[in-house]
Amino acid sequence: MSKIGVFICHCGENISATVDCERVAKSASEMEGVAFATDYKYMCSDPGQSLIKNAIREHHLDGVVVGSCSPRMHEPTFRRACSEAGLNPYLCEIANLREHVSWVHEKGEATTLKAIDIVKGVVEKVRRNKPLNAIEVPITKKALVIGGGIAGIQASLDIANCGQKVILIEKGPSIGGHMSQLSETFPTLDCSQCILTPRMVEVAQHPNITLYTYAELDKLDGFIGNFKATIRLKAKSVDYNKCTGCGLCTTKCPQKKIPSEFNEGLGLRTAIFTPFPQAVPNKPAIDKEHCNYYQKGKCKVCQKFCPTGAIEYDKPDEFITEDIGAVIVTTGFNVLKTDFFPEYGYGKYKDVITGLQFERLASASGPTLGEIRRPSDGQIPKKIVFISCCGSRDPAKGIPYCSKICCMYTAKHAMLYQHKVHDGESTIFYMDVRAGGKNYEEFVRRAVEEDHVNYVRGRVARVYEKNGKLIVKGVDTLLSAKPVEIEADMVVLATAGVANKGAEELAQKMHISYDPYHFFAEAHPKLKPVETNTAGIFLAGACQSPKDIPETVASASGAAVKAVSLLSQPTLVREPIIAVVNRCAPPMFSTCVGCFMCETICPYNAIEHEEIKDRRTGKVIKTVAKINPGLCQGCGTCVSFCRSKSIDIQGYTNEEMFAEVTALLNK
Amino acid sequence: MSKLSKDTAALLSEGTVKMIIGYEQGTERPRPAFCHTPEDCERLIFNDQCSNNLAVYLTKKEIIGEDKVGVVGNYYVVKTVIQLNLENQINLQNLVLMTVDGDDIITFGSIDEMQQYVDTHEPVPNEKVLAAIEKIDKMSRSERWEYWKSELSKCVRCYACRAACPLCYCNRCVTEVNCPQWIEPWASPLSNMEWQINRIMHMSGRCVGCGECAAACPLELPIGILTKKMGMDIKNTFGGWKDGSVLSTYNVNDKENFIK
Amino acid sequence: MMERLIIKSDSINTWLSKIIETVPRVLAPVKIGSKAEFKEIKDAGSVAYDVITTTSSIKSAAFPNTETLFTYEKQGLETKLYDVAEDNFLDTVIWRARPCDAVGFGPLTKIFNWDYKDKLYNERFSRLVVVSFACDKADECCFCTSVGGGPGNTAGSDIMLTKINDEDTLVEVLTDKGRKLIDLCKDCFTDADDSIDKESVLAKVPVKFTREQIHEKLAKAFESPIWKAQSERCLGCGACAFVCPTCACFDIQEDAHGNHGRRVRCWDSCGFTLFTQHTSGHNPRPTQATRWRQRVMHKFSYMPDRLDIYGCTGCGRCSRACPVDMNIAEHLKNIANNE
Amino acid sequence: MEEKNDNIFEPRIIAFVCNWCTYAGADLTGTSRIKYSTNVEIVRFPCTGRIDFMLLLKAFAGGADGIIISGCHPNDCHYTSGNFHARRRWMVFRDMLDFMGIDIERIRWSWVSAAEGAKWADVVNDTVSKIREMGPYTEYKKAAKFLEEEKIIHE
Repeated sequence: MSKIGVFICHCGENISATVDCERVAKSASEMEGVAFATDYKYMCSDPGQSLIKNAIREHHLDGVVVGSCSPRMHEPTFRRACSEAGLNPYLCEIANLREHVSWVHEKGEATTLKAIDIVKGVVEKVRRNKPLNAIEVPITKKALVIGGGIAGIQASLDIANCGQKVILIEKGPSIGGHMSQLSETFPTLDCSQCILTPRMVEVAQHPNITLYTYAELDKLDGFIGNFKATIRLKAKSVDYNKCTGCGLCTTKCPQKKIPSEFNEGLGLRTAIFTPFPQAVPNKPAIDKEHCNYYQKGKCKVCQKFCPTGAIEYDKPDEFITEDIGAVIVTTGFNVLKTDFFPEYGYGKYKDVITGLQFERLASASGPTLGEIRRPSDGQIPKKIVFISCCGSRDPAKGIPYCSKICCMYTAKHAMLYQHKVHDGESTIFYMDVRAGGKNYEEFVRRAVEEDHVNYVRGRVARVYEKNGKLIVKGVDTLLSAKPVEIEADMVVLATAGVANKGAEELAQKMHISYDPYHFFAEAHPKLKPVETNTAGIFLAGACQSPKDIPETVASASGAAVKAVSLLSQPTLVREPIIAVVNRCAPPMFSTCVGCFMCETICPYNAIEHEEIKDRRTGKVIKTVAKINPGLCQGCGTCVSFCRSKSIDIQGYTNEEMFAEVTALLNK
Repeated sequence: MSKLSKDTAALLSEGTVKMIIGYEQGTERPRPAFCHTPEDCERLIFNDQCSNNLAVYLTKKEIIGEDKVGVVGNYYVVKTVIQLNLENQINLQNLVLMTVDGDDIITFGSIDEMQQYVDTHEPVPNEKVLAAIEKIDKMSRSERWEYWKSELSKCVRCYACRAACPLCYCNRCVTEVNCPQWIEPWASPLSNMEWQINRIMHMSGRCVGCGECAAACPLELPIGILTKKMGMDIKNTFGGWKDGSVLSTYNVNDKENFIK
Repeated sequence: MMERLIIKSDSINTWLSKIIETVPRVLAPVKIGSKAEFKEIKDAGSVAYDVITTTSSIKSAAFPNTETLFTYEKQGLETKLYDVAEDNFLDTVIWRARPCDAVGFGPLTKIFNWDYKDKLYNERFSRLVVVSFACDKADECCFCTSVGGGPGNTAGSDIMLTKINDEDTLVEVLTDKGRKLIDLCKDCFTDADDSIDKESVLAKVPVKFTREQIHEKLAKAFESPIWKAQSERCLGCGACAFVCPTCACFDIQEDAHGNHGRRVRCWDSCGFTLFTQHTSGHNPRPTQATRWRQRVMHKFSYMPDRLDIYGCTGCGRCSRACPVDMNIAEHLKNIANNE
Repeated sequence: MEEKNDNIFEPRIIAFVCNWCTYAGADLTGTSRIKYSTNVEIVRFPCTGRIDFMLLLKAFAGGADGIIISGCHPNDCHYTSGNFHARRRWMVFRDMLDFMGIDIERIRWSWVSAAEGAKWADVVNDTVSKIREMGPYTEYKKAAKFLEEEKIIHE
């Protein structure tokens, strides 16, 4: 015979205005298994809570039902109160008499009767509740950051500076990401490299950061606090312990005509190369696709010249596995190439380039050492047209969203051009100018007013070549849709920011969700912007959606804090609302028959196989399901699927729910 | 001595298998036969009267033990073995599955071969059952209720339907769960109906359609209609399935018209 | 008491109609699909005479497959119990039982009065009048003659009818209860002269073995491999037990609804795996072989030893009901001839 | 609350809802003080995937005249796929019940998100009035109570 205590809260007037609380308490006291029932003005207040505590001690209650506001409101409060009085917190449940009764019904008999029914239901449930203990999961005090762009750099440094270990992996030969390609940054026009490189060096030197370049995530197993990451270290063909980074090899390499990725194809590099002068690590790697030795089997020039004998050709890719507590994904984004746009010449016109290529032209470290010269003939373009929203906001192109950064960098580009080519003439075709952000609008105004950039509102229908000139055909929608045609020496497309290749695959590796455009999805667009639906994995930067640098850095720091706050806990404490597969006396051991159809049901891969062995012979008697408490999130889908009812979920057991439902109906 | 008897006897005498499960002539119709010696195999027969789904024995450890057994089963036995394998209930290494097709005896080397056989030898559907389904579909809702209530009220809960079903292999059936008592264990119009509803839901997407549940019912209750109907519904809604139970998977694009 | 009368075939329904009018409940075989079952009948025409026997036995007339033992009501710490009312038990005529149905009540009555006198059973049984019809046909499952019965066996019946020819049916009145039914329509009956030979018209049921053989063999057969051999194909369903006229195993269950409820008795079967399962997990009858042995032993060894009666009437229902043709007569014959 | 007064029938309706969307949505109905009829009593589950079909039958057997099942909209499941699994289960279950003559018109399925407080009120009121028209669901209850046909001595 259970001893349940029922406590009906008036919530000031909120409940008692429409529900006869005294009467609810009275009929509760007559319910089977109820040892004590009372009502009080404010149950959640200190005196209210001590009322509950005293009752627990005095009447030796083995269960508590509080009729009050929604459990989402004060369940934690009352459960804490119970455990302070020595009652297992999970023996306390809330009957929602405010949100589900008093606030939604008029005063009256029916309302009070409904309140009584609900209390009866919860009482019957609590009578069957089992004491539960919060689950403690150990935490590996190490974070994995995937992607060495500014987001990854920022996150790694923040975590490392909190005294936590970080592993940063970058798929390219150097960290720095897109930011290292940029010339100057809006709205302050300070040099991107100058503000970035110190950070890159700091990463390389930080005692808490282990950096793996030319590395990719191969596999991610486990769960929050206890991930196991398998990392592929792609063979660089250079032993970094021996290499001094003198760069002799790169000068000697016979393969000199390889378009440089860093320069967006506008410059050339060798087969053994460091992507750019400030690269971190500043040591070369061999690009196997273009290396004579790997392709034709002979050459080995670099090996011949290398003063330290660091070249090692036949080293295979390496795999390392690391225990990880938290993961931050900062894999960034990419921009559409010009060949995506038939109307702009499928990329067959040399002088139609992307914004990112323009950044390289404008960059002091770029192929033209910062002079704006057009790719085709190296002439300085006198007339230049910028086209914004190339692909973006264009459902027909499959990119309905706004790429966000283009308006600002296009304005910046025009400005930089005007600064470098004083007699130059620049035109920007735009749909809207979106300059939301600190000093952004002012920046755009400057472009227009001080640098006399010519803004034309309208889409460009076509760009084609006519005797050495690029003809830009568009409309000026502000001049009552008057068609305009501009002869230009160079056209710069502000192409849409898109998810990186392989983003989808990576998401599946980590069991995180992604949107239709393969940008990774946050757990909640507003309140959980850096969390994913998979506990312990966080997001930052443009892998979520196009972001500018300040936003990216902010989100990176946000994600870093989330990771640190996880890693800084001694152990991970989780609600014990998880599924369990029953165990019973031999010879059955469990009523589970091991059909493992629950495996396909579970969204969290929490179902494991357990072999029940004979104690003496060690022979496997039976293989049954077992739930990994770390992975299980307690949805209970497996519970209602299991045919033999061998799985149950703590806190919502079959017995409890059955009792609650039937009790609501029993007179 | 028939080819069937010879071949199976050989398997036993070679020691390839420890036991052959097949069919022998019974009082009125063929019944399951268990052969432990080559001599036993002389009793074996195979004809279109051989309807028992012998796969039911493959999940009974006390019968097959740890040893390799041979089974000479009908179409549905083959189909069931595929499903049981999918549900981790049998060890194919310990099974020599055979069926008889005209004069030759087919021995299956792999699940693929079984699948291939099953796909190509679909038996003609039972017209009686289809007709019954059509009849019931035409009834009004309350007529359907009355029909099933009166039919299932006759059920005495001997669970022959469960025992005869090769896919009802749970160690503890949901009807034996008493905490909570999902289904009243005594025979009553409602608990009988709830038992059948559970059976059907548990079979959904798994049932191979052998109809042994109905055949086993001593009271000849039309429970075969239920599994058949469920199978048809699922084919229509989800276009059949190959991956075991439809209910253990989902499709983001599942179309329904009742959730508003 | 024993009285031999004759009733003309065409007056049988007149008589039955009279019985239906006067007796609260008349149970008789009614056609259901290809088979027949005992059902309450309201008119004489609905009786199925052309079947050898029904699928289920008539035991449910005295031992329903689900019945309330008592109901209860909880008020605080108080619990009130209520008995099943007398008027739940109806005077009942079982019409066109078979001799093997009639004898079935013998073992049942002994079981329900072994030590505890089962009120519910006795109340129901005491209100039964059994009118059985001797068998002129038998099928390959019938083996009454091997277990001490026969197609014309009168044991357990209150009246026995035997169709002598198309006109005449011999009526043997065996008890006062039976007499009362005759009195309902005296003028349907005329005295029968002693020349009438009942045996000649009875079905011929070959004797396959004797109960005594079985009983003797079982004394040494507990460890015999025959149980495994015979039970290999058994699926462990309860069909045999549920159609059996003498199987009396039951389960006791609680039908609780909040503060009130009832205790229910329902049929169970020793063939079920969980029938003997202990909470500890131990199962004294772990295999189907041991459960099959129990079934045979119980009927042919334990019951004769303890209750001095055999638990089988040879009706062959279990054989007909079995999904895998566990033909009990065949099995018993093997046991009898088993060395 | 069986009968408020003799001429209007007050149905008893049990709502099975998921914790993250519909329960929160119903809370929002409360905080926005939107009124709806008292006939519905809510049972909270972690996820629609957790709702066992047997509980629906038990509700009917226990005397419910109607049932509401509600959870997160597709793709919004807190557990990513619980509601998809549930949806499939209901699709099969519903066909089955209908074929067996159980009145599926008395079961209302819906998706109500945490933001749809008003929708919850609509769902409830709509269901209540619909069930009120249909009248009490006696046949199922009756089948459940067959043992009570036996007379019992009350001394």
